[in-house]
Amino acid sequence: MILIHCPYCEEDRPEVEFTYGGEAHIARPLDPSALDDREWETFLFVRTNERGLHAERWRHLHGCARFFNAIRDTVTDRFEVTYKTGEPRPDLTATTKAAKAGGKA
Amino acid sequence: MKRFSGLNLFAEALRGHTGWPEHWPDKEPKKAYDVIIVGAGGHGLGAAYYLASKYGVRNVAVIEKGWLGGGNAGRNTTIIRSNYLYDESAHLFDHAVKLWDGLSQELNYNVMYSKRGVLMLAHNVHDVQSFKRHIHANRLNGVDNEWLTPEECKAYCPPLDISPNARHPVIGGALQRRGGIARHDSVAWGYARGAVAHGVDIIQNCAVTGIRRGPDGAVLGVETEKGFIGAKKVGVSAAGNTSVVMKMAGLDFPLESYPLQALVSEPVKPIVPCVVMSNTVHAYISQSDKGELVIGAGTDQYVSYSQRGALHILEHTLAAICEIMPIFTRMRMLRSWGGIVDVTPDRSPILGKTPVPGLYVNCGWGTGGFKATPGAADLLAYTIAHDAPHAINAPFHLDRFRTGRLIDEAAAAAVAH
Amino acid sequence: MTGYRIPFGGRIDRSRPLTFTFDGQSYEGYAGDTLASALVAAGVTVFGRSFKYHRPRGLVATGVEEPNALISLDRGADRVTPNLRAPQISLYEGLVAKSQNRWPSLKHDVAVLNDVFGAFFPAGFYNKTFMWPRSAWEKLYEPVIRNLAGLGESPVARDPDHYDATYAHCEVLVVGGGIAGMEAALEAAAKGGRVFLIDEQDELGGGALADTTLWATVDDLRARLAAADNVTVLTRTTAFGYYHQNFIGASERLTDHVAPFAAKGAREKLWRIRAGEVVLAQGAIERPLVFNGNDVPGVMLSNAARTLALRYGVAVGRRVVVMAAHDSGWRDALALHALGIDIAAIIDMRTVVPGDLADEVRAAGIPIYPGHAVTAVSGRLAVKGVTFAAYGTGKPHKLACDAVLMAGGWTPSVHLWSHAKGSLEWSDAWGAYLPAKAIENCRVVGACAGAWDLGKGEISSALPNAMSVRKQKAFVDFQNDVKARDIHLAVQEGFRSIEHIKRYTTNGMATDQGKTSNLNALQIASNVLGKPVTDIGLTTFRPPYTPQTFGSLMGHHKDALFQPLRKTVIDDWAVAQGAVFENVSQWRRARYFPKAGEGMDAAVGRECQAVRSSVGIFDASTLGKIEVVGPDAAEFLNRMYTNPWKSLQPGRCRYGLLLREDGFIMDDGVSARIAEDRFHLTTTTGGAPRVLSMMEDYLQTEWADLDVWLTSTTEHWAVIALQGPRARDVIAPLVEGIDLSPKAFPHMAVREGTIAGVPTRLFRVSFTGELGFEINVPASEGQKVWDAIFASGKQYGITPYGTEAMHVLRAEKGYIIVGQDTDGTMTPYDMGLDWAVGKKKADFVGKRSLARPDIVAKGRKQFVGLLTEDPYEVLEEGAQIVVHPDEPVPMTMIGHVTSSYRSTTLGRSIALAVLVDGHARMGETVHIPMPEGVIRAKVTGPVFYDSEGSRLND
Amino acid sequence: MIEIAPLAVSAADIKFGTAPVEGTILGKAVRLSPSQPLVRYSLRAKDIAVLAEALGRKLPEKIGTSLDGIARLGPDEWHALLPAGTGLPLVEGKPLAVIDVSARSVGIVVEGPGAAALIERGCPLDLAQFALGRATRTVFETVEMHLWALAPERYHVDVWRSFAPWLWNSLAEAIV
Repeated sequence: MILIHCPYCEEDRPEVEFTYGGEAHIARPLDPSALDDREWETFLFVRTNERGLHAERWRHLHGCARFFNAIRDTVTDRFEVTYKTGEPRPDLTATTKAAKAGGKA
Repeated sequence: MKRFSGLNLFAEALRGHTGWPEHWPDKEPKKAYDVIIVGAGGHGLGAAYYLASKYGVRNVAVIEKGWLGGGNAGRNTTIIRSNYLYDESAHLFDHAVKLWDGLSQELNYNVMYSKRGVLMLAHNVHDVQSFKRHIHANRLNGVDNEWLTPEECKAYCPPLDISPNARHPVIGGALQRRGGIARHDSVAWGYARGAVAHGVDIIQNCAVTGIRRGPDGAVLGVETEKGFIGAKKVGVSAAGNTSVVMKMAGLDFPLESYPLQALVSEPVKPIVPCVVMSNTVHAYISQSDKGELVIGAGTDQYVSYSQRGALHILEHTLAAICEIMPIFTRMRMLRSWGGIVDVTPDRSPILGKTPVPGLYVNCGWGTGGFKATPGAADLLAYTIAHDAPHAINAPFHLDRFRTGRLIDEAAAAAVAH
Repeated sequence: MTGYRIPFGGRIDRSRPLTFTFDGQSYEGYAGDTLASALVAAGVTVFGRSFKYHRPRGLVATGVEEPNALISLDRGADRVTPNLRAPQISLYEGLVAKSQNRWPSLKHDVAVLNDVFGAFFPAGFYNKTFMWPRSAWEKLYEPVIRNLAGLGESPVARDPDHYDATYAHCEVLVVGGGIAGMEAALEAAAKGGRVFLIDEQDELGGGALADTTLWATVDDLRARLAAADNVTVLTRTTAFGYYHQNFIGASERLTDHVAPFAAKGAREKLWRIRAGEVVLAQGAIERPLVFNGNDVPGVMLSNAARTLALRYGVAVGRRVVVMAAHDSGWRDALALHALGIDIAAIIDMRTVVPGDLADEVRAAGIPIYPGHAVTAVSGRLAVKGVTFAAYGTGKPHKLACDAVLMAGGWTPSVHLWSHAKGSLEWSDAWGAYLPAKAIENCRVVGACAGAWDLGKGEISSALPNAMSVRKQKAFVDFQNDVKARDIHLAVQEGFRSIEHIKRYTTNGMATDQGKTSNLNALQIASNVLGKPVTDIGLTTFRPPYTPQTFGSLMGHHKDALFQPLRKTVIDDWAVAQGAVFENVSQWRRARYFPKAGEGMDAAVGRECQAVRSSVGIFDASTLGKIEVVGPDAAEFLNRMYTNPWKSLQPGRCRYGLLLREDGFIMDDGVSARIAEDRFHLTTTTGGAPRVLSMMEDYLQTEWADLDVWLTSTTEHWAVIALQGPRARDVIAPLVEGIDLSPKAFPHMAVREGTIAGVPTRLFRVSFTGELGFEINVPASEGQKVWDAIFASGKQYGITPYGTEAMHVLRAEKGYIIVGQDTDGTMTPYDMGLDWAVGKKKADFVGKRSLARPDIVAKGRKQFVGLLTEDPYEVLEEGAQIVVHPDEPVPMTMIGHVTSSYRSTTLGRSIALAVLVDGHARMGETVHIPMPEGVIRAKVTGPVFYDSEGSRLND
Repeated sequence: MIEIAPLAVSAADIKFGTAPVEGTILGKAVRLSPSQPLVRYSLRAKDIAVLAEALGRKLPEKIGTSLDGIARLGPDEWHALLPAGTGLPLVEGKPLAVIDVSARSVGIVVEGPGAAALIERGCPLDLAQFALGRATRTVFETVEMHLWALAPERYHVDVWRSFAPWLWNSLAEAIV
């Protein structure tokens, strides 16, 4: 069972309190009707499925109930960093150390 | 290839089995092939076998980053069935089941296909409605599937608890008698041996690192750890790693890879005579020829390539098994392991051409790939050989996610694969 | 092997003799014995039969690595446990043990024919044969194979024991209670945090329990651990799996070591431990040597003989030969010799052995043969003697003996380390892999870290005999009967990766998981392939370390506690009324209320009639409810649902339809605007969590700017549906603060007031087509209000109805049930719900998907009614519909029956269905081919009753 | 219409406790009892000041802590657990939400030296780190609950009504 650092509760909490929410940073288009079928398909279904650092959403359902984002290595399942919804995806190449301090893998 | 038979086994026994040749030789890649299959699992090896044996394409290589059969082919719970709801799925899986029948003889390799029946348990009215819908659709599609009362379920599978005061009482079941299990490793090995006998090269420990395309966008071959290998046609059959390979060709795919755990018990004398699945409690069980209870768990919730599952999934799975078969609480889990399954948005596979000319794909089988092995392999081979899908796999085109013609068995039935 | 009890020594309690039986024969042992030690002391040599060849097998080890001595323990008919290892079974008074995998008896097993004809069953034999005739596989070969395979017999009775589970947390977790582990625990304890020390044996001490010179140290360490109040020691507990972030699964065995009548409480307990740091002190396991005849009962690990002697006071034989490739065998020989056991010879495969050790052994009068090896063992059910020769070739010598001890060196136990994905490095000195780099916060101490002097043995990858490997019964994996020659054959047949070799030969796949066989197999494969071991790969260790019961993993989720069964506050009342229930998602709901002698049809018919003619009462509490509050509440709902919400006035209700973003119907329900900024939503029973979760997702991550909040109120409200022409009359005397007149309180309105003195949100809504109310009251008052209404309704013949009547009543009106009439592939247009889609809305969840090419194309299935030609014929739900009943299989199916009932109201059957282009097929006749014959039905609209809705508005 | 065999009414038919259960766990005394009737409110606002002003109460600032019967569960969520008879205003027209959920849950009081051990059987939190005054949503196995550390060796567990019998029996089972 993974431990996940909730950026709202500011503590590590057990995986069973959380639900996985799929890939992060896929914003719903402001005007879906302006998208053609291919673009809409991409929004709905196409995912990076990254082997390595993956930006993804989690929800601390049985905790603060908030959605938040995380960068997790899908090869090791190690969380590099978690951050609040709305914050930009951290650039881990520049801030690996700081990120790890926050992520507490 | 030396023929396998009881007679030859007898003759070899007398001379210390010194005459058995290797199943497959280690090959260094040639400069180019007519077709390269990426991924030496059952599906990939099978596709090479059918290309060479059935569709006349003999200059074929299968390239594998690890050892052949080391992915989901060797990590699954070996369930075979075809009682799917939609015409498209029923035809697809029944194509496979028909090939399973007689596969041992065709390959001259006993894959131990055992038609012991797959029994799916209904625990509530919604299950019954859904199962009956399957049964009627299957009947009109020529696929066997029949309704059993709780007492008939118990008679067919004595370890079941059909007591009405269970938390999830069994109120009936759908049985496909032609369903069953097979020996997973043997399937990969049998196809490998068969493919080699038809001239296919199998190249293990050779990861693909890139897909080279010409100025027109068409495939020219693959970059690998052992250098560039040319081929105008490349078929990708890489299960959980499909997204990774597709990215090499510049394609983003509607796929996500999840960990899926399974476990076996210590071997015991025959006790579970068939495959039992319960979607409501989330577990399935069969017994291997070795005597181990083979038990499947659900997927973990997050995307992962770690092949490292979580303990709480096993806890839930074994609680579920003991809910439907309470006699097993004293049995012991011997081994658990994780695989990576690639899942599409409608939980049906993608099997056909891709937007890149010369690149073909067979992926997205989720938790249900083993049962489809011969069918998927044959259809991938057909599609590559003809540069066009067979009628059976035509509906499983990538384009359905754009047009909306999804084949969503799970949404339709809430039945796990 | 003619074992006997040494008259002194050991850690057994000689003042407490115990009686037990094995295969029906009675034996005696002592408290502190294991089943294995007591049986060896009694002179028993054969403990079991091997998996494939059914060869007679003796005890090999005294720990978890034991491959042969697998036993069924019978603690009463409903407490039979197969496949337990004899050295891990603590003896208790009256213990009943049985051997396995033999018929008719352990000494005379018919299936030993497998061994006689073993030459025909090499590795992978089943792939090569049993293919003809085709049908014989299932009818003949497979059943025979299956019956011969398997070890013990599964339990067949329900297990009366229960199982426990807990989470636990500590700063340091030490796995392994040998000296290294105890020292690590004390060291950690001194730093002050919480420390757990876990060991699988009955007592702490590990390997030191087999070394009397260390007992004082063990006692001292134990005393200091007991005195440390921050240390939790768990014995009889196996840490079986190492999961993400130092999460360890461990199983504690609580009762199996005591007699059944004395056992109290849970049988086992699952510990789920989160540790800051994990210290692995799992020790090392001795390796057998691979030589011709190494599986004759009486050939065993050298350390096992030492443990039996020093810990249990049991000699494995009277005249013992030690075959060594490692110094530890020499030390074991000396220890046994000191106890008066005759050591016939030490035969060492190495040509050079340490001088001081050799001197000591010589001084004890033990003959030594360096550079020699055992090449054959005589005896079938017990060792009678050995043949040995100079290593590799040489003239054979014979020697009589009754036990052969193998000292092949040591394999560090890196199982948990590997679960945690720590890296391994090959050590030539150990001839094994040692832990290298950790991924988790984990370190390794003691023998499993490669500490101490247990390495430095000689590793041999060839058989110590010039004879062809094919002629030698030299076993690598005892339980699975894998011989050296099987590995040769696998390589010959092209299996070169160690994973392939493992799977082809089944080496390491037995219940001991290769604890004694993996390294030997690797060495042999390396030799045959002519490649260094490190080029062949390493099989992965997977949890569990040793087999663990399903029960312990299930923990307390047994029987009634498997999963919560959710019940409403009216459930007790329904039980008292004799209701018949059904499970709907997690809930139990009353399905109908039969009167004496009534079947379902009669009860449902009566209930429906009561609603249509007078009044029925229904418990709708399971409906999902969400309170949506905030200034942007209407805006939010407008974006979520297909229909418009901003224009809805406070006090009014609206049917809401919710799609997934892919355009398919997800849920529906009637919702009310309570105030300008407050809505009371309802969802389907099963859909409630999904809907709330989806709404939260959009609200939090897409539209975080909106000021609106969602709260589940499903369980706050009990919901009493009162339906029928007399519904108003029933509640009128009870309601205060609400004008119930049709004009003041029209259909699809909501009011707040009190009923029976309890605050209520009173909805005037209907899922039956009749005048109706849904009375929401706080759940704590639900039964009280229900009782008041029921009493008030008596004079009108108020009738409780269940979910089945509810289904019939709504079907008569053509109201859909999401999940029954829709299935996750249906759009609002398919279901004829165009009216519920806001045409003027620029966007709502799922709208864009409705414009996709295949969604607007012809040929989609659409929602219709069906009337069978025979009004008494009730279609089966799920039945498939065709146009041409005579078409051969596979037939072209155009749809299926989604709902089907006998309608008492209409005096005939009715059905709902989805049908390809169904809206254009009104009046057409379609066919439903059933096994018993084809049923004809006419396509109609889905509304069968009161299509004008006049009854609703009364 | 599907005819099925009737469910046995005994199916997992376990009841919520009406009387306290006392005994030990791991040798430590523990007592399980139904809590007194309480009122409960879900309180929501993005701005703590707006909510505090509307309610006329001081609110806890740190997520996972409580103050005078109100816990902060999340960045915009508080939960009130107050003695029966205490009412909070259902404020209208402001950027906040007050919802009466008094009847949604029932309370269980777990107290005694063994209280933490009893809860940790199914709750994966480290209760040694769960100081006095802490309050949070969490789980007992698969069932969601609110956990309040109200006094030394005394916890209040709030659970949705229909899950309460299961939770009560899961806790009571381990008391010997």
